[in-house]
Amino acid sequence: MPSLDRNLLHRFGILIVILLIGLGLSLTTDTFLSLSNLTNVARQVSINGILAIGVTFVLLTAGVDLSLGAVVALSGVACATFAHPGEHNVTLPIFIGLATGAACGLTNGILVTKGGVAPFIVTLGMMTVARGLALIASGGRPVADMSPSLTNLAGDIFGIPIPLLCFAGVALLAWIFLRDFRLGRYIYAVGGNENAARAAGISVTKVKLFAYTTCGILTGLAGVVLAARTTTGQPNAGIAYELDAIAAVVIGGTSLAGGVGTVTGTILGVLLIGEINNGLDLLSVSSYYQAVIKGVIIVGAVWLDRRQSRS
Amino acid sequence: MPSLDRNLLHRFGILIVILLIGLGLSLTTDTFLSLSNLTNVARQVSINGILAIGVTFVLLTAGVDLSLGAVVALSGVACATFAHPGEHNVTLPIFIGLATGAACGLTNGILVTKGGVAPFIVTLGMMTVARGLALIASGGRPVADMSPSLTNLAGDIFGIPIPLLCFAGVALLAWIFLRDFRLGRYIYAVGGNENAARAAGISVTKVKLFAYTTCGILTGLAGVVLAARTTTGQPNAGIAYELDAIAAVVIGGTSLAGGVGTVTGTILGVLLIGEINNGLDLLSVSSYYQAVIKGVIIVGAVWLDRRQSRS
Amino acid sequence: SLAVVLALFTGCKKSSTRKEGEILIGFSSRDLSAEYTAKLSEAVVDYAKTKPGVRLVMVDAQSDAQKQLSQIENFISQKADVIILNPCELEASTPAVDRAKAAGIPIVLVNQVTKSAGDAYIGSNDVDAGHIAMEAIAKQLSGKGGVLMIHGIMGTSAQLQREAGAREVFAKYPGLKLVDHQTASWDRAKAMSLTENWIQAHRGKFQAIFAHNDEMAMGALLALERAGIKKEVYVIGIDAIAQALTAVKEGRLDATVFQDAVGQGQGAVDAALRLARKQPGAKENYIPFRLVTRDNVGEFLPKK
Amino acid sequence: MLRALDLRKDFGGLTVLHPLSVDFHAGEVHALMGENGAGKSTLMKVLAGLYQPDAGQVQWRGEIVSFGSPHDALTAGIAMIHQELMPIPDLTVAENITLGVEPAGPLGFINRKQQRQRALELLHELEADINPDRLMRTLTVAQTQIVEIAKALGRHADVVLMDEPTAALSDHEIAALFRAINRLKNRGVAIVYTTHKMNEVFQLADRISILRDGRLIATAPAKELNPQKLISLMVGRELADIFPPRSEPGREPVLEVSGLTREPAYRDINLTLHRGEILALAGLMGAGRTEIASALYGLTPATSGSISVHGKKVTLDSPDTAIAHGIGMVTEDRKGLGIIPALSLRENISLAALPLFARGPLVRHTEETNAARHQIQTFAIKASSPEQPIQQLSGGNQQKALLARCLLNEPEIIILDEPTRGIDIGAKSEIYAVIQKLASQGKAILLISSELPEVLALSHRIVVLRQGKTIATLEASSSDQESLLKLAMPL
Ligand SMILES: Nc1ncnc2c1ncn2[C@@H]1O[C@H](COP(=O)(O)OP(=O)(O)OP(=O)(O)O)[C@@H](O)[C@H]1O
Ligand SMILES: Nc1ncnc2c1ncn2[C@@H]1O[C@H](COP(=O)(O)OP(=O)(O)OP(=O)(O)O)[C@@H](O)[C@H]1O
Ligand SMILES: [Mg+2]
Ligand SMILES: [Mg+2]
Repeated sequence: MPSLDRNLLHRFGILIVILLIGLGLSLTTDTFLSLSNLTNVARQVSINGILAIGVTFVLLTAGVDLSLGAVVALSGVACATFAHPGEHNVTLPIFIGLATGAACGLTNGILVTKGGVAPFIVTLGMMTVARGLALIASGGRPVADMSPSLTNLAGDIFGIPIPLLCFAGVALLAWIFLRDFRLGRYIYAVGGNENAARAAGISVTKVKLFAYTTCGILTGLAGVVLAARTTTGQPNAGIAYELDAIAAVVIGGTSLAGGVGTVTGTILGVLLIGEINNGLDLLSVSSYYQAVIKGVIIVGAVWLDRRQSRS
Repeated sequence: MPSLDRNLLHRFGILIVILLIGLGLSLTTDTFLSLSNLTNVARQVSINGILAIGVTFVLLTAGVDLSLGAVVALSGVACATFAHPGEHNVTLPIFIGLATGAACGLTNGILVTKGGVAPFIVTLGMMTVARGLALIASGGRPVADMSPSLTNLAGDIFGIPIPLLCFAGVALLAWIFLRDFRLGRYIYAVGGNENAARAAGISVTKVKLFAYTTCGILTGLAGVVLAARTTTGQPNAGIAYELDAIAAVVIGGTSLAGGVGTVTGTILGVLLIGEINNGLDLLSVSSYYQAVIKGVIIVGAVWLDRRQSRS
Repeated sequence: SLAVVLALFTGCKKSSTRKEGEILIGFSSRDLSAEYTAKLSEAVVDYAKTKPGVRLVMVDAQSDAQKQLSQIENFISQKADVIILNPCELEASTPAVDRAKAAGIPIVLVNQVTKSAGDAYIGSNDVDAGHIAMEAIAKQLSGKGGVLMIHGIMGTSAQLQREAGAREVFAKYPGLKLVDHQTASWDRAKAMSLTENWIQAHRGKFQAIFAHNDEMAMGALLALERAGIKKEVYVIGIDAIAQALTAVKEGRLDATVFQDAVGQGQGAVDAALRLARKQPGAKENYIPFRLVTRDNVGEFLPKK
Repeated sequence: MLRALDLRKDFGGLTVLHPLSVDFHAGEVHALMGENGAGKSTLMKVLAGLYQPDAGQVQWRGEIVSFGSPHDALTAGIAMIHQELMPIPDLTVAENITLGVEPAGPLGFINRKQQRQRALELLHELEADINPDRLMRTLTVAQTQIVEIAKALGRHADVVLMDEPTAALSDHEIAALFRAINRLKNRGVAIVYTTHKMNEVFQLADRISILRDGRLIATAPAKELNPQKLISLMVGRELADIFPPRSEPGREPVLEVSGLTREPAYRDINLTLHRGEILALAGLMGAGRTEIASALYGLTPATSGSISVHGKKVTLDSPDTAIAHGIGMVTEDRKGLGIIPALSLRENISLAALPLFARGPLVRHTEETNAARHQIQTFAIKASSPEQPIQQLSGGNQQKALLARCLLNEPEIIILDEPTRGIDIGAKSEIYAVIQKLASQGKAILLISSELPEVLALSHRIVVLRQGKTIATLEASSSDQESLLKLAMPL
């Protein structure tokens, strides 16, 4: 348990930045600290959060997944296709969405492990393939007319957004898993030194397949949540989502070289990005400047964090 | 010289795939092998080619550059702003374009080396910042009215497209540089084992700054060529260009982990992508299926190549 | 492995071999993953199929002007008889037109103009779309009130022109205030988040939202409905995509602006064939935008 | 010539070097001796500009200097051979050797002919037969170490810091290195030398400094010391006999290998390993010992031949199947196939035996930590806590951790490839005791070691390999170093 909790302190710098920006926003706007706005932020970060948790698994094995956004679209389309009112029980479309994501993730994993192709190429290929399949399956049109029982999943329960509950649940499970499960430990070992892990008797192939498939399932979940939230399966949804998700993970201290990183770090990364997006809108900063400011804050936050953790 | 020439053979698999696809295309279409079509392909691959050569330097140091597309847009806008007819000599806008790219690359390099921030985060930040700056500088509008003396640079000379000449020149210089110059070899050393390079007295900082700045300059060049070709500086040009460029480099056998790769490999990667794009359009494959086929071919080509080079 | 590669080609044998006397039309579509363009392109393809002796080759530029330019170059080397161009950009797609003209191939522009005039133009002026949408808002608010505007991807022609049209209306009604404006990149989920944030920041200060397309209008609508304040806000988009029309019919979305995808597509094919056969015809054919509200939505809904 | 003045070095609040002062003179070999984790490497790295001291100064030719980077130290004339091998895997041997000092024209255009020539000369000086055009990644650990030595020699430095340069070498190469060192000495070069091989020290050193727990215990001319005295200064106590007595091996064969072949590394290898037996593989560098061991552990399976465990034929295609058959191995490549750098000492130790501390898929942390603590004690691993990342441990302590990892699984068949590489003399004797105890418990042990005394004193039987072929099988008790070497030498 210790090594992971230690890491929360390591990511202290990011926490400070989040709190400082929060303080700034609550001084300059009346709304930032309101309950309804914080609920908003929670709702908005959920999809990126689920994706970021998923891709944490892959990044820890020293891999990468560029297909997140496209698989979100494909799973959303798949889910929506089976979610027309009165046709099926609500569990079927959800299952289909998750299964689609899982299939894509598993395919990535097989190509990376058995095929020996670099994860960058495999998942870039999956990115175009999944996008193409989403367009083919939907005929290029959003799949609308989703049953309210499914779209309600983007609503609230006891005032808490359901997507947030999904994110929180996924994060909790991932946290426990990476901390306390053998397979979790093996993921770190494989990412830290693949050959040494193999020599210690770990089946690198199985570990990687697991990581990619888990990432796929969570991507599928994100696709289902997105479809529920937007009440459609959009074949061109999720463009560049992978960048936000990977950015959150790396901000949270996970190394792209593998073997180092934590779920708590990823959560902080997700919160920072969500806070910036929300704050810039609340302050009505013009679109052009939003981009510039967002880029500067993210790089600055990571820079501060690394300085602080070095000393 | 040995390790590099040997590498051409290592990339033999990709060459075979390129030739096979070429054979297939010349059997199924009348136009593929025509001079005018091949000139077309050459013209079309030039911009991606210049970017791919540039990012080869960065990938060899075990870095990455996600800001290529945005910097292409920013340099194009900068160049076009100074290229209105009769205002300045044609060299000024070109210089401005290159300098803009160089400045972005240098900034990336400084943040990576001195700032100690992961290249993924730095260049993702630069991606949003440069895009924002391009929009601010242009007021969000394409910068048109470029002097013909500049836009002619996208034309032909003795029937050879000038962009192709730029690409070829850049590739030749990069090939010699990475093969036979000390700094070129230091790039491999830093990417292959950063600690070893430092212990051997190599200034890792200087080497990386050089790599990022070179990549920036070539990105600026790509921006100028793109502006000349489309006769405008477009603030939203170049979206996702980085993915095609990095894909070409990785297809060509360069490792994202750094230290391994060649310019010849990169050229083959660029050609393969260009050939697929051209071929699928010539065959008028529907664009949804194009995405699927393109993804499959790229992954398949790399898979074949790795299999072949393993045996 | 060799077999696999070759097998890929057998499916599409000599598909591009020309038959005698056949008219070859090259068509470059702006972006087939955008619903409106997809609809337009489908109309072009379907309509061309009904014409005997005509073969149409469609390619997708995926919103990249440089890619589109390459595609036009490909058509030139394929010796197409006529080209239909659905330009990505006003400026950046201009060289494509010039290139075709230089090669002596007639070119029809559809839905979007370029700097250089083509041999024919079928379409509408996006400035009008912005104008119509904002006029509808002005009328609804009686010329007074706060408005939010959701942009498409910044710097794209459609975004620029729709904004320009809207700005004309703001200039006309000093009582209309642009409370805030921001991009959501044509994306529904982004527009939803943006609107959620705006509800926090500007609640009560705005009475209407103008989104540059229907996808984003639907996103704004969902956010307003979730917050339970849809009744306080008038929402309008552009394009008249299927889901927006349904929403207008159900009284959820207030209005959208119809652009005649099928009309434009068929018009483009007709113009192209006229040019290929060197027949005379109108050089420009503007198909006007039309405001769709609950009153007239029946005309636009797909016939069952 | 080079002088450390009250140098101190801390790592995260822990003082690793307490203020200490030493002088190094021209034309002298100065040995740094001490247990694992005593601070030898740290001192050298400070002198080489790799670490910045937290207090004190470095004096160079009478002037106070401060080396901000290895570059500064190299320019001043101080080169270092690092304990951690640092190859650049995808450059050639010649490029690695000349790294940083490539013969080049004014623009930086490399003269390949000169480069190759220079590399050949340096390799020749070390009497090594390595093709300079090979890629580094294709080299064995021993060959890599030779290249590292050549790299440092090629700097023509006035001071060469050698941190366990012979750890991976066998006698033949060591002799060549010693000849090269003597030539340097005669040229007036100062050598600072670290090793855990006792015989080397007295063969080579003019003066010896002893470090213990980061403190300088003594500096004395080598003549005034003898092995016993040196060891007691290092360890702080007397060591009676470092080799414990052998127990009687059993008769029952545990591992049988026949006709094992993987060209070009080895061919037609036949071995039988009995219960309670320690069987040694002896041979020169590149004789194929590591390759055979890798095949028995499933790391790089052989192309033909058969392997039986307890009389049953098995297919070993990956280490996890080998482990499942009760085989464990400590690999020779500590960095490449051993440690997971970013994980803690505890996690590294428990890695291969994690199922033992698991309830279903869950890891039981207390049991895991207890087991790790136990191993840390057994092997006297010096670390600030079990939670310290293993990459922060000294080289010898990392090696002990890997032994601890392998044995935690309690394998029946234990393959040890250079198990005591870089381990100090005190710890070695403990490890020898552990090995003998394991044998007496009936475990079968396959030992590969380049230290012939170790081979002779520990094993029951010795299989001598030459260029991938079995040359002879000897009874250890009736063999000596000379006859072994004679057999191992290619004709
Ligand atoms: N980067 C680091 N962070 C923290 N502690 C370190 C670091 N590097 C070394 N140490 C500690 O400093 C001490 C001295 O290490 P050093 O490598 O100098 O030992 P050594 O005498 O060379 O041992 P060996 O004979 O095993 O090579 C060890 O206890 C080690 O754990
Ligand atoms: N000079 C050489 N040229 C080419 N290959 C060599 C050379 N020396 C060794 N090898 C390769 O090294 C392998 C044998 O090395 P191995 O590591 O098994 O030997 P070893 O006896 O364990 O020696 P070491 O002391 O280096 O560990 C063989 O595969 C052989 O191809
Ligand atoms: Mg040491
Ligand atoms: Mg060996």
